[in-house]
Amino acid sequence: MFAFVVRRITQAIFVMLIISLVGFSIKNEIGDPVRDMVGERVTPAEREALRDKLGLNDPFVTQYLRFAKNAVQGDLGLSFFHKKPALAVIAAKAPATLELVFGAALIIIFISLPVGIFSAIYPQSAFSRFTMAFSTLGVSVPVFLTAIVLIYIFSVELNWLPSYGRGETVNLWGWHSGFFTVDGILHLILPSFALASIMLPLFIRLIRSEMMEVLETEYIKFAWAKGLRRKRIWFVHAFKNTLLPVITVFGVQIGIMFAFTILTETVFQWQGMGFMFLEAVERSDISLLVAYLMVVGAIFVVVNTVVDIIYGLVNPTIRIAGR
Amino acid sequence: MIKTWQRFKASYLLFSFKQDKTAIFSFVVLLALLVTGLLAPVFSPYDPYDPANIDIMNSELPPAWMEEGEKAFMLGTDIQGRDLLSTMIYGLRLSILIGCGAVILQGVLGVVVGLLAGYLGGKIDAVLMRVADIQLSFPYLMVAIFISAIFQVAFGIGQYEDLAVPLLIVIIGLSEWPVYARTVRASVMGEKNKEYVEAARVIGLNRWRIMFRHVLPNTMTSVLVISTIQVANAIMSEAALSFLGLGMPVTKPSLGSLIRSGFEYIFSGSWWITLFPGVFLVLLVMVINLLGDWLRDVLNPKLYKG
Amino acid sequence: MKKLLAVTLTLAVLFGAGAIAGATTLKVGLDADPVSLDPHVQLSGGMLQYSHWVFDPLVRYAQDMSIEPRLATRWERIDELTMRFYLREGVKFHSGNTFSAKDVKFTLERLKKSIDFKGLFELFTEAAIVDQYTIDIKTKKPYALLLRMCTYIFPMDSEFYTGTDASGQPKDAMVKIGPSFALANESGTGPYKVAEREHGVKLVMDRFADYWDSASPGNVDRLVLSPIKEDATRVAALLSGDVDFISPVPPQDFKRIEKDSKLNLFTYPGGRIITVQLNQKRRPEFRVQKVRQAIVHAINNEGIVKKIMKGTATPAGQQSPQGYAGYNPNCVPRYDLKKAKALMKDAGFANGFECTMIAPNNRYVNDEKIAEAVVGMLAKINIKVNLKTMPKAQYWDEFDAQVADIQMIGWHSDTEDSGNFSEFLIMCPNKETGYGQYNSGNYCNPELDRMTLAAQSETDLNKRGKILIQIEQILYDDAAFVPFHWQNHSYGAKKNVDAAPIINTMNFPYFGDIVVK
Amino acid sequence: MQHLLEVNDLEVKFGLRFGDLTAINGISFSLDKSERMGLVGESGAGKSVTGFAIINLISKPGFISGGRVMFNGRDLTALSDEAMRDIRGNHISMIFQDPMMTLNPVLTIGTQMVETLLAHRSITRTEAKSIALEKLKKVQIPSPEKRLAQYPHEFSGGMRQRIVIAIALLTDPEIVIADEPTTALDVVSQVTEKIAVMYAGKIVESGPTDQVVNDPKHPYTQGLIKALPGSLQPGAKLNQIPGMMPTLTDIPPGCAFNPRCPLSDTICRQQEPPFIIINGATRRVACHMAKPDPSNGTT
Amino acid sequence: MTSDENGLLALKQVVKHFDISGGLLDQLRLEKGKITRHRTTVKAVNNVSFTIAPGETFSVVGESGCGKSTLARTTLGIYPPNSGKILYRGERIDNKNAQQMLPFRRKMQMIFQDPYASLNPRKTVMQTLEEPVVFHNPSISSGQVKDRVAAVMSNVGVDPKWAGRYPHEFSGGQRQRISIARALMVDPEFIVADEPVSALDVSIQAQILNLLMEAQEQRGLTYMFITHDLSVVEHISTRVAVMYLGTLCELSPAKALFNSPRHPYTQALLSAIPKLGRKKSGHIKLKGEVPTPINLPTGCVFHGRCIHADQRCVEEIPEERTVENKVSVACHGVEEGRI
Repeated sequence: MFAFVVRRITQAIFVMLIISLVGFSIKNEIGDPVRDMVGERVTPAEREALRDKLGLNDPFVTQYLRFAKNAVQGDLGLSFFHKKPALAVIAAKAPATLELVFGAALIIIFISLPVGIFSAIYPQSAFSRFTMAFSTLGVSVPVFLTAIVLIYIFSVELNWLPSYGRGETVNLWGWHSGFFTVDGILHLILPSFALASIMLPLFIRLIRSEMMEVLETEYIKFAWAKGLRRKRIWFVHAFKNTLLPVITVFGVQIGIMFAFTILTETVFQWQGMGFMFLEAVERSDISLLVAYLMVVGAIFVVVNTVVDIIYGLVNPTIRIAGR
Repeated sequence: MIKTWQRFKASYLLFSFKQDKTAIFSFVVLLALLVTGLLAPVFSPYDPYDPANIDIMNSELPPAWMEEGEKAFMLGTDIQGRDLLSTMIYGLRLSILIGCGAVILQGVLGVVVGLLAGYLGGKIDAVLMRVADIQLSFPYLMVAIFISAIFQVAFGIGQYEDLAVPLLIVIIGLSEWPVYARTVRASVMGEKNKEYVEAARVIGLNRWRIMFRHVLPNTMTSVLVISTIQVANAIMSEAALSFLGLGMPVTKPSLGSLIRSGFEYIFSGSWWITLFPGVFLVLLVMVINLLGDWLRDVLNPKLYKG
Repeated sequence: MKKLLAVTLTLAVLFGAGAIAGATTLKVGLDADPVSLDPHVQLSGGMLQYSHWVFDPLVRYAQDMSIEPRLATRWERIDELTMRFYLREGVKFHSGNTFSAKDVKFTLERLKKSIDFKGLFELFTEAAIVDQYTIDIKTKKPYALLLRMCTYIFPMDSEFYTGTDASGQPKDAMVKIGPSFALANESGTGPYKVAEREHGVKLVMDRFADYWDSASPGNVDRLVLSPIKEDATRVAALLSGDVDFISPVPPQDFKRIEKDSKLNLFTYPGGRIITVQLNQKRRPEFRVQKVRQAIVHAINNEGIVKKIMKGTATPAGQQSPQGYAGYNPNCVPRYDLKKAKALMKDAGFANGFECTMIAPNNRYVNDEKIAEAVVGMLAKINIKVNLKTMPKAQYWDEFDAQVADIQMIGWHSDTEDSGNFSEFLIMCPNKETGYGQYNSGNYCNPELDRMTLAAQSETDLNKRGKILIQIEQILYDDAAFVPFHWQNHSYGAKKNVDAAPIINTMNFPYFGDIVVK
Repeated sequence: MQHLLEVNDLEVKFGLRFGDLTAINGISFSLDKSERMGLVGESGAGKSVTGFAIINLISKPGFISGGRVMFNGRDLTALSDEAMRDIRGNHISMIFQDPMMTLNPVLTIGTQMVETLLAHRSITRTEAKSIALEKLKKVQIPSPEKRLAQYPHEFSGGMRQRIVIAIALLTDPEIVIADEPTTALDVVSQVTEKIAVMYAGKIVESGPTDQVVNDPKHPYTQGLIKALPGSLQPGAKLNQIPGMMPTLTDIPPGCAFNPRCPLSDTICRQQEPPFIIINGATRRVACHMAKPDPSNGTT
Repeated sequence: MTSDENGLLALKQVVKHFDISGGLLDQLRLEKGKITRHRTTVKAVNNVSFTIAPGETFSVVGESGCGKSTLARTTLGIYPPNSGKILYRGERIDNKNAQQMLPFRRKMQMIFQDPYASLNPRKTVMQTLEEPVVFHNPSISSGQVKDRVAAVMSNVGVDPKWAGRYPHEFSGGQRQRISIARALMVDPEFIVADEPVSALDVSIQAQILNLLMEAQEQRGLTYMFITHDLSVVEHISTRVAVMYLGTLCELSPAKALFNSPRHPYTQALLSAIPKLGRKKSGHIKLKGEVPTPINLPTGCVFHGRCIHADQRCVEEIPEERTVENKVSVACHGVEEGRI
């Protein structure tokens, strides 16, 4: 465990170091932040002076070292646009994204597990066939198309659900949560379904095929031969084994889901990190961008770590310490 | 050649293909789409990429069967007055080109990395897999911005239209190679301890030959299977990049950029601009996915994405 | 502990969800929100809109472009350089302080220090306080537009902004990056005061109880502004009833909103001219007058307005929109493909040539689509255009670097006056004076420069108008640039929101005066 | 006299797209209380399928297409799912081929033992645990208390095999079916009283073990015994049966063994040999070349 | 038996350990607030020496996990030994690089246990068989290669017409024949056979064993035969080495070993051989479980399960001693005459 944690921390540092370097080297390619800070009237000379003042004209190495020096102290710089420390901006936006991803994850779990298991147990049933057909269609529709169709149907035509934003949030010790108000939950529904839509079919299929495979194993046959009741065989013996590969894939996919939040949040005007990222790109808010990349890199490592730990808990044959 | 064909004719692959109506249907549709796309100039009534053909006054005409529709534009026109049918066919070609190109690139990169990491193991493995992690945690949007910028600096904007396709191939190829690397690595780790590899070592073959001639072919099944999914994904990634304004130039719309306009036209009443390309793209991606599913079931039931 | 948490949550739910009964709330969805509460930190449309809601200017434009008294009740010209303003008495700032001449002086000084505004106020010297409610505003040389410039003076609470904040920074500091007092605190005299602000998420403003303008019909108690960047999402928010008012409305959705029985669509002609500039430094072909004329003749700007802008723009043949001093009725759009081809032949370019073009894709209404249409139109006179569009964040650097032969730019005159266009877009580029800063066509005509500067200091409005009209004619004949249209402003609102009286050509919706039935 | 288990003309088929394949082609045998019977044959002969058919647990697409399995007078092929469930693991248990694959890797062996008891007995978890402990001791697992909380991967292959046996014995079943991967004629001959030799889905010879081993009547049985290295002088050439057992798809007409049989005759290629009784009811053989017992007919 | 004291192949004090402790970080443990470094080593082969004479069949027997497969692979240089020497015809081969090893690769070949894993499923029989020949004789003509493949195939009893087929089209026995054919392609002198028949049915097993014996006769091959099946060992071996936990216990001519096993482990092992039709009797039961090769017992590795073990066995590692004609045993009990 000790080695595992140390290795993951070193890995995270390594990942973030590289990411910050790459992120930093992009800075000149995404535009001039000063351009966005001032009106169109401001003269080039004024802009240059401002750039000087902000240190944007320093050599790359100077800038990176300055950044790295501050980063070590937990300061990832000021966001040009938000005029606040980049980390503070991310911290303020993170709850929205985390809740969105969490909501989508809940949807994925609560739909894909029962549906996947059912269609594995009864692969020939009409419901299973329908699910399979539907999920193939599901993976084939781009996430932004799903999002816009959802808005069109449920907000514009039916007027059931709000179309944008997070609605009312409750401040829980600095965490603005949408989970505790009816309004917040209503606002969460469409975006999390849109986000889930891309992964849901994948997981239904994954769970189905894994479960079907597990049901064919010797130990399940042995469980039948022991005269166990089928619920126990399905939900204890088969399910736990099905979960193992599902957890691994879930770990990878949850990382990818963070990437997809960029599109979802844009369409739903969801004020989270993905939206912030795109805005930072549009505003050439380089410190915010680099901070974002580093945080996402860290989240990626953390998620993988947590997934590995959960995997280790479910799978007794894996010892986290060794290999 | 004839022998290979005969072998194929007798193979389990073909047998199970013939048994599967969905697979046959998907294959036929895909083939039709591929032929249409690749022979776009033959099938499409106009060349939508030739700006001289376009008249703004023809813009947003509905399909021919509708009241205001014109016979000349069977599926209507887009806002610039481009014939939608022609644009879709040309867009299809682009999507196929980008999808396949990106998958070949990410496949080659990922397979080589996965093979090295899986077979050589140790430090090389650790380093390569960390690189894959970094790549995975890097949004492809960033990759897109970065590479677009490099291309622009290197070639200037005059070349942009011609370079957009290779550019997108490089972007999507670079962002997704870890998928291959991980799959191939897992597969190689399973293969490298098999006795046929030891047999090759006993013969005295060097590790490169063993890696590329013995182990690699045996990981190809999984590569083939994820490739179908990845082609579909690449086509969708292109659509997503277009959606964010980083895809094909406006004068050469791909299916993705056509759907992007779906976002703009959803309330406008000009549904055909969205619907037809959308259905076209979903159809293309779906038949590829269906074939991928079938292939996975036949070749390797244990494979999944990730 | 658990109980406490439960109670807190319940209360939070109750208070969070329920708005105060009986109060009128207007929810507004705009494409962006103000970047700061400090009106001087950036000169942009969004910041000026905000200034009108929370601050009040000395004077403002009415819908008919006449100058309307606000904090200045009347004014008189003392001499060529001086204008005397008589200020409204009994006006309170949001802080409770009383407004007087010292606040105007403070504000003008601050404007002259602002990186963004100092250019506009370059000609202004220090203001002289005559008495508590009288102030003289002076310029270095005679300046015809002095009064108009006063629409930019939104007096700030000098007491409120004096001293240092908790971090020791002066309260009136204008900080581009990082925290400042004025970034998060405001005290103006405007109809609303800021109640809550989360940058990029929402701006909540409450009606100022002590607002001086008791004659204002405005009946909105709470104004909630949400930035909704994505066009379709913004429209969806209005269609689904999540917001009461949106702007801008993308042209393709006009029909949909007009059709909706619960909604109204408002458009208002704006003064922003959309043009492309033909770079004569990069392309020798563009130095040929006939080529430029051919291009202008090849552009079907009426078609663009009709098809792409859905009729909500005014096709342009010149810079100045109607109502501006320089507006020249002779300079009309001149689409004529036959003539364009003939001109190309005359110029010796019957076979055309190839060139590059850049345009932004998120700066002007349908900018990308307009650029795309240009490619098609120029193809018809055998000019093959390689177009690249990009987000505005990248665009301006490329624009400045003049990376392409044809570059798009839209311009709105800060002074609502014709001279401003020429100063920035037409005059020979000069790094020292800053004139011609956005002239990426490198069109250079010393005679025009002389005329533009002459108009600047001509206080006889009649004479001045004549010069400006003549400038437009020369530009027209010379085909100095390619005009497309003046963009209209567009607003969508619920039926009960009476938006018509509060919108104007500057796109400053005066929400203080809005009536919700 | 009623046998404990009586398999009558059991037939198992596999339903495939192009038609049904016969895996077990009408086999019959019986088993009495405390009796040990060995079913031998090469892999693919149908030994395991027979075992699974008895507990009615053939994997798809296999199914019992004919015959009966009588256990204590009840036909197991006709029982309801729930009644059959109570037979499995309770009255008839099965020990699977591969001990490494038989135990669920994510459950402790304690769980896997206790659940078996709880599925069949109305006892408490604690009682079940003590029975489990007792059985573990019986199969000589050291420190069983500690072992109950461990997972299968923490045991060696040999220990896992013993645990599987312990699980099979938990409910003191009347019948234990032990499935083995290899032919293992030598091993079977040591521990059983009765033996039946299977070839291509049929029993070709059966009888008391010592009789069959010492005096095999069927050429296949003879071949198998002679092929064992232990039966010959070291270094001598082993007797080998030429060719290999046919797969289910291409079972030759007549006697399935005829292509490999040294005694093969025309009749062998044309007619399936009957399963005749020899040596006074104790032995049976299915070979045209075997002499039937004069007192008994054929079945 | 042999004029050369090193025989065809000799192992001298060969040790093969596998470090499975991973990277430096994995080796660190937090113990009582201190960071300590742990290494986990599988001690698969410990100090094994023997000599194989030309033409003999040298068998290595032992239970699964005793290190016999590792020994086979170390002998062939698939795994480099940690210490000790391996000599082929008196020449050291354990320290040679891949290039220097090539001439020996032609002399030494291997046959594997699993007929399903030992053939590359993506290569036809032809491709599998021609690869070693072409690799070692780059100048050979394709006609010659084809002839040679055909010859060897018919030699091992597989119809050369099937050379174009893939492994999955063959049965287990046929694949094992192909596997043998691959080993024979380079005309080797020495073949290591790692459990070549244990995955096969009795009737097929006999076929393969016969084939191996025939090949030995025809080509004068030397075998190192790894198996756990004692009846097979008895049938084909000249000499037998008994291995337990990576250590050799006993090394005797086959006849001597089966007639009078000396080492207590050998005795236990032999008592368990099933004999057809004979009811089991006199099976020596061993106490305890096989220890893991990670934590090797002190002294004699077998002491924990040996009924004869005494204090010396716990403390002192027994050395291999020749007790009578060509029989050598590593046991204190035998040495002291207790057993």
